[in-house]
Amino acid sequence: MLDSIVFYFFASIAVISAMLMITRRNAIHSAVFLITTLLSTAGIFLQLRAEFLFIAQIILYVGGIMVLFIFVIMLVRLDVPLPQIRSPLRQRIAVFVAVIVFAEAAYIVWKAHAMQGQGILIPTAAPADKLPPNTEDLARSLFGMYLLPFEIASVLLLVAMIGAVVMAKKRTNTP
Amino acid sequence: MLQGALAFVQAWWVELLCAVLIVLVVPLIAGYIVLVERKVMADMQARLGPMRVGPHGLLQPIADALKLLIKEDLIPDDADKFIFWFAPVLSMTAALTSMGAVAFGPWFQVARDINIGLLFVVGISALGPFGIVLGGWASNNHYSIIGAIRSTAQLISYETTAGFALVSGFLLAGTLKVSGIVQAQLTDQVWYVFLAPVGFFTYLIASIAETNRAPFDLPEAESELVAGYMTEYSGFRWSLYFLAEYANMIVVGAVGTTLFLGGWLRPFPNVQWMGWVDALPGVLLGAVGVYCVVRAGKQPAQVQALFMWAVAAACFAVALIFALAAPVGNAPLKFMYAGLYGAFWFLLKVSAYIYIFMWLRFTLPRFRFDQLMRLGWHILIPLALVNVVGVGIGLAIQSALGWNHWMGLLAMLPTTLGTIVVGMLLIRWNDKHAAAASAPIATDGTRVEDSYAG
Amino acid sequence: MMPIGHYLILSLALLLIGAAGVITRRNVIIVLMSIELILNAVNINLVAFSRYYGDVAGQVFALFIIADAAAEAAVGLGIMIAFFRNRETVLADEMDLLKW
Amino acid sequence: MRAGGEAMNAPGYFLAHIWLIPMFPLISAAAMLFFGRLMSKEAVNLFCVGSVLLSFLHALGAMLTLFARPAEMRFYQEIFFQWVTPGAMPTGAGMVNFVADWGYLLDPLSCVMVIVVTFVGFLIHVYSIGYMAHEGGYYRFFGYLNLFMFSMLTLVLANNLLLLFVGWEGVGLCSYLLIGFYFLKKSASDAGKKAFLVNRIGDAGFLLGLMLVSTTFGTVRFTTQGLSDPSGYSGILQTLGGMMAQHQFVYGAPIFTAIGLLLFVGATGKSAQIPLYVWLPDAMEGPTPVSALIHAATMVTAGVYMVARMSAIYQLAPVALDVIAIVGTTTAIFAATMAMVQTDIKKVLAYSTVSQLGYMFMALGVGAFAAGVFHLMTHAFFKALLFLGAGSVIHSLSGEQDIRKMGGLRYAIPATSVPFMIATLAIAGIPPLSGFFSKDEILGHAFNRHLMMDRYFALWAVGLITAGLTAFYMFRLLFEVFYGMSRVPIEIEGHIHESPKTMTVPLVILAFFSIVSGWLALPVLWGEESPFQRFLEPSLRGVETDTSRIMFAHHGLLVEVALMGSSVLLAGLGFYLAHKLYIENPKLHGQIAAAWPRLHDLLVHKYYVDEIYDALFVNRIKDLSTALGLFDSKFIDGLGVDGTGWVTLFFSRISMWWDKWIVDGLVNLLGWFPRFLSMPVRMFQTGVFSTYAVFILIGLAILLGYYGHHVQTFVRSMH
Repeated sequence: MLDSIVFYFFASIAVISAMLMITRRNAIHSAVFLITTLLSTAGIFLQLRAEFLFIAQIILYVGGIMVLFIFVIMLVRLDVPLPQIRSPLRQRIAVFVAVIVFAEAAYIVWKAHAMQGQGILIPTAAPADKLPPNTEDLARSLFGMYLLPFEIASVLLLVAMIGAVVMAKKRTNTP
Repeated sequence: MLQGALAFVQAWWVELLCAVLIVLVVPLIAGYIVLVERKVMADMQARLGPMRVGPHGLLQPIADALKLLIKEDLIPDDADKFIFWFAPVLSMTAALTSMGAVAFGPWFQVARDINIGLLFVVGISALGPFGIVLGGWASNNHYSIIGAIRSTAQLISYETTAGFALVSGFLLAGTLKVSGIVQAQLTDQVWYVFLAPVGFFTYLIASIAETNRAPFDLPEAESELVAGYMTEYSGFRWSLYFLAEYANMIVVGAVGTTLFLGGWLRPFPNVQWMGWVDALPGVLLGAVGVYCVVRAGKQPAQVQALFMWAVAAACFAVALIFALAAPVGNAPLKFMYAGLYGAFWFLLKVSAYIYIFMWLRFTLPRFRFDQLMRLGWHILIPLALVNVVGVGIGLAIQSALGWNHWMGLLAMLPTTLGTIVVGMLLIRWNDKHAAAASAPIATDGTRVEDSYAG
Repeated sequence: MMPIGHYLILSLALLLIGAAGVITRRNVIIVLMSIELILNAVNINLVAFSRYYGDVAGQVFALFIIADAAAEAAVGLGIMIAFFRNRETVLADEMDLLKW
Repeated sequence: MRAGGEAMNAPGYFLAHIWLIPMFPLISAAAMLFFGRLMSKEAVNLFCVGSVLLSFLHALGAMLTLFARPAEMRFYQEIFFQWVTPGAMPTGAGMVNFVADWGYLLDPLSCVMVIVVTFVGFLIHVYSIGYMAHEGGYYRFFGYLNLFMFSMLTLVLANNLLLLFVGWEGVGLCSYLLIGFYFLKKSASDAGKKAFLVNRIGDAGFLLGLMLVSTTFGTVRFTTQGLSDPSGYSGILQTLGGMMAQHQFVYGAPIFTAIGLLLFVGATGKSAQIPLYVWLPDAMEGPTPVSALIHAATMVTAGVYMVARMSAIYQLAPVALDVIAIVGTTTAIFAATMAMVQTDIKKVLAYSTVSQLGYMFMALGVGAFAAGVFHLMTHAFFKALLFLGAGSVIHSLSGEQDIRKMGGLRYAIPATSVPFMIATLAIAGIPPLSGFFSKDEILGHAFNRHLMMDRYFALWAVGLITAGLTAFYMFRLLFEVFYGMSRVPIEIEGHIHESPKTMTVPLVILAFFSIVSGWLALPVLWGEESPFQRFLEPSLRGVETDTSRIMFAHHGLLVEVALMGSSVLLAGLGFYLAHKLYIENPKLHGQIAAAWPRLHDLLVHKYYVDEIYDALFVNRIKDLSTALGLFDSKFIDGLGVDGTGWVTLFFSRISMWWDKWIVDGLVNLLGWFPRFLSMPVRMFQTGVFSTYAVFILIGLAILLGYYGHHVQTFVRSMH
């Protein structure tokens, strides 16, 4: 009951603001709507009892990446709406195909639910109070089984950082 | 439907109560912090400060609030209306929401069994910058934007430091849960400020910078940018920003207190003969109540007298709870007692923490932006990193030698000293290179600024 | 607890919106944002399944995806700034050289 | 005796870690030469000096461990890995598969060397801190110095001749590098090259000797003593013993003479004996600590060490020994006479070094190996001291080296002058300082051989005269520098300054040792065998045969005293002369020089040896190379290369035409087809990524459609 209310609340916010995000002409507005989308996604994570991901989403995505975006937008002076040369053909195709894909996938999901019995396994969630404490659980498998991927991810981040610095550096600064 | 709602309230009334309390009380507290600040400033400058409204200007905040509410609130023409409206709300919301996981007392907490505890506080308060940067951008004014970007750069830089400092605390506590952290300090019989002094120190500095307080108050540096990101704001929205700033101070203070100063524990919680300290809160509140009663009669305006009476009543009520909890030992009373008692010590520590802010603000001159950035990136962040490692090593030694609770101090001592030495070296190195890099275009922050100023 | 299909549909919707954004918008920053959105949709899927199967691995991978998104954003924006500095544009259609 | 030699032979830490002794300098040398540029001076000091100190301590420990054992067990040999294994080869000892291993041998002989090298080396490192403080390439200098330490230690610790040769070449290289340290100065770099080339000549001889040894004995390992189990290993000493036992060779067999002489050629190169001594005086171009360490104390004595090490063979080669003795003695007096007239402080010391080395070889030549090594040790101390003192003088005179521009310095720089004086007394052979004992040992043995065979009388006499000359030129130097009127140019006079502590303290320590180190031979005074000799004896014993022992007559105490008296007398005479000529009336020596201009010129120009060498060899080689160069440029380039080029050009013209019209034509035709065919496909490649995204999405749609249509079948397939 409560669960589904929370879910629909956040889901609707997410979808609506995502739509707004890709339709605003002003980049800053898009960014704001993306932020709301991400926040509501975080809410959905919380509703899925993934507290750590909830906070990670907020700290990393919203607190880090989006601030970066807004920074860049201001830096590159995109806060004035760009001249939108419409290319109607591509847009129509895009929307059309997107709708088709959505319909197909929705159909498949529905079908799967429909043939619940015969051979398709629809997982059902364990009750929330049975779950192990999320952070500890996550940490245990992150630093146990997935230690190597973790390290690789850290290396990836390092590389990305250096690369970003190098590329964003003013040529004039580099002798 | 209604049933559902009722059941909900039935199940969660404590949390709801706390939430309501926070939302109602925090603005009040913020207002009074302002008053205290003005008083402290006056004291340090050998003045009296606000004296007119209420005894010793005790009612000044109320008056200010009224003024702000009835003031005209104007929106510049070129401003981006939607975001201009949206930004302050965002800041305020972030500040208040992040209070949700702060534990004022044993049960005095909204999100009690949330598994990420302090991270919640830190993360949500990390949304504050949006309010600032968006507001600064929306009001379409160079001062605002420069202020906004400055503050954002500053916040991002110093949140890193704060995060590492917190990590050192988490390592010691072994949990993220707020109540768990406090319990850990109870069982270890020592506040973690003694185990990880460097961590506390770095967190203190970082938190000052995070709340844009002097000497790091570049975003609203009157001498450079009129009022930074708040330039175009007025009236209620302005007061929202204002509240958000002070709420943030409370939040960082609360985090620091919880992690390093033993949360709601009284000093020396494990020492029996210090028991007399328990009597302190009740007596203190009683005294305040008496004072209010005495002064209530002398108020010029009816409203003021009324307010004084209300305060007195509240104080007496709480004092009563304190007094009765011991003899009349029924469960709800003890429950309330525990919460209020914890809240008392907690708020005491937080206010001490905030007092340090004020002290520094009236003592130190303002930094230059590149100095700020260098302090953050060249000294604090490396120091915090080293500190995390040091604490880890210390813990390893501790567990290897099987030392528990306060004997951990012995294990921590060498690593702490090592960390301090590293800090010294960093500072020396930085001084050596500061002259070379002291050109105003020294950091990203300033480069952004220039790309606008130019 | 509602069936998992809801989450799938939600993430599908977000993904398609993101894709549409990538296709229709010419402003590279917004395209990057759309990509973030797509990654997010994936995260929802992963977390939902990890919840429903009671296996934390999904969340681990969601974490990795977040880290990846961070890296991607940093590099992408770096490239974009460099591009902007040299070409004075951020319109996707004008980035058709495939090399510099 | 303790029961069970096991406990006695347990190596203990220091012997077990003997490989550390050369390793420390090597490590820090590597650090210097790779990362030294990045290090601060303090770091460099810490690294280099520290490493040498460490290896000195280890060497000390090893020596003590060795002392703890009974005389016969004072061998420790460890083989780390087989280094050169060419396999079976025919040798004098039949088909053996030759093996040169990388191993270290610590016995009394190498022990003495290691101690001397590390100790003096350490002191000189400390000294260099002060001396090089204001020079460029600080880390480079120390890196080379440490590399030298490594090579020298490898040389003395080597357990076989081949490894010794590695060290031999290593020290040669380091000496080259360090002589040419100020490579911007032409004279310095030339001196470096000279040293290198001259040494090559010697090394050629050495290499031949080495090959001869390996083919004769089938092994180059000196001995198998000290190995944990000698079975399965062969050593020169043992093989030689076997051969002599079954009379494969006899005492004085020509093969021994050949080996001895060839190896000695190497020795003359490294240890600056006639005819290859010419490089050493020029080597003084290098920084003074280098001269002290390499060209006085350690490297130049490598030859002596090598001969002593091969004493087993030399004892069987009387002819070679005589040659060595003659060459050594000649060098001694020859160099001494040259030293008398040099005016460059370091040159004087250089020639005195040559002459002292001559002494050592004389000792070896008369078969008194122990005496030679003894003099090597004492000489290492006082000559290093002399050089360091000279360096300190130069340092305090800010670079002045000409003794005619010195004088009266003894009050200005006491901390330098006192040790310098001590060293002078020591080298001049004034009792009871070290030089006296060691020199007296040598002369004594020479005299004993003379008692056996008259032909050795000349050696002894010349040695005695040389002692007098030594005293003379050393005191001359002393007086010129430290006594009499100051002749220092006025502009330098102002800032004469005593050298820093890092330079003076080593001087004091060395002075102490140049006094006492001779007392190891004290019992000789009452006619006993010197303990030093007894200590060295096990490693110099050689092979037991009826004929091979070199006989020394035993003379009574009276004769001993007479000998000492004579040498002291001559030393005193030298002192008196020097005093008369340079203190009482300083003009006199000028007048004497004027009296015999010929002789003086001859001495000043060092007997024109360099000129002769130039005329005989150097210029001839130059001519040859110019001739070859002409041949190259004219004939080969002119006719061969250019002609070929011309022909090629002609043919290529033809083939170019063909390529252009026929081959390329076909290729273009081929290329044209695909371009025509690919026209439609290229439409998709807009380069705009959103177009690609559209295609991706369409693909997704198609896939999903397919899947959704056949979803039942998929489900069936799932189980």
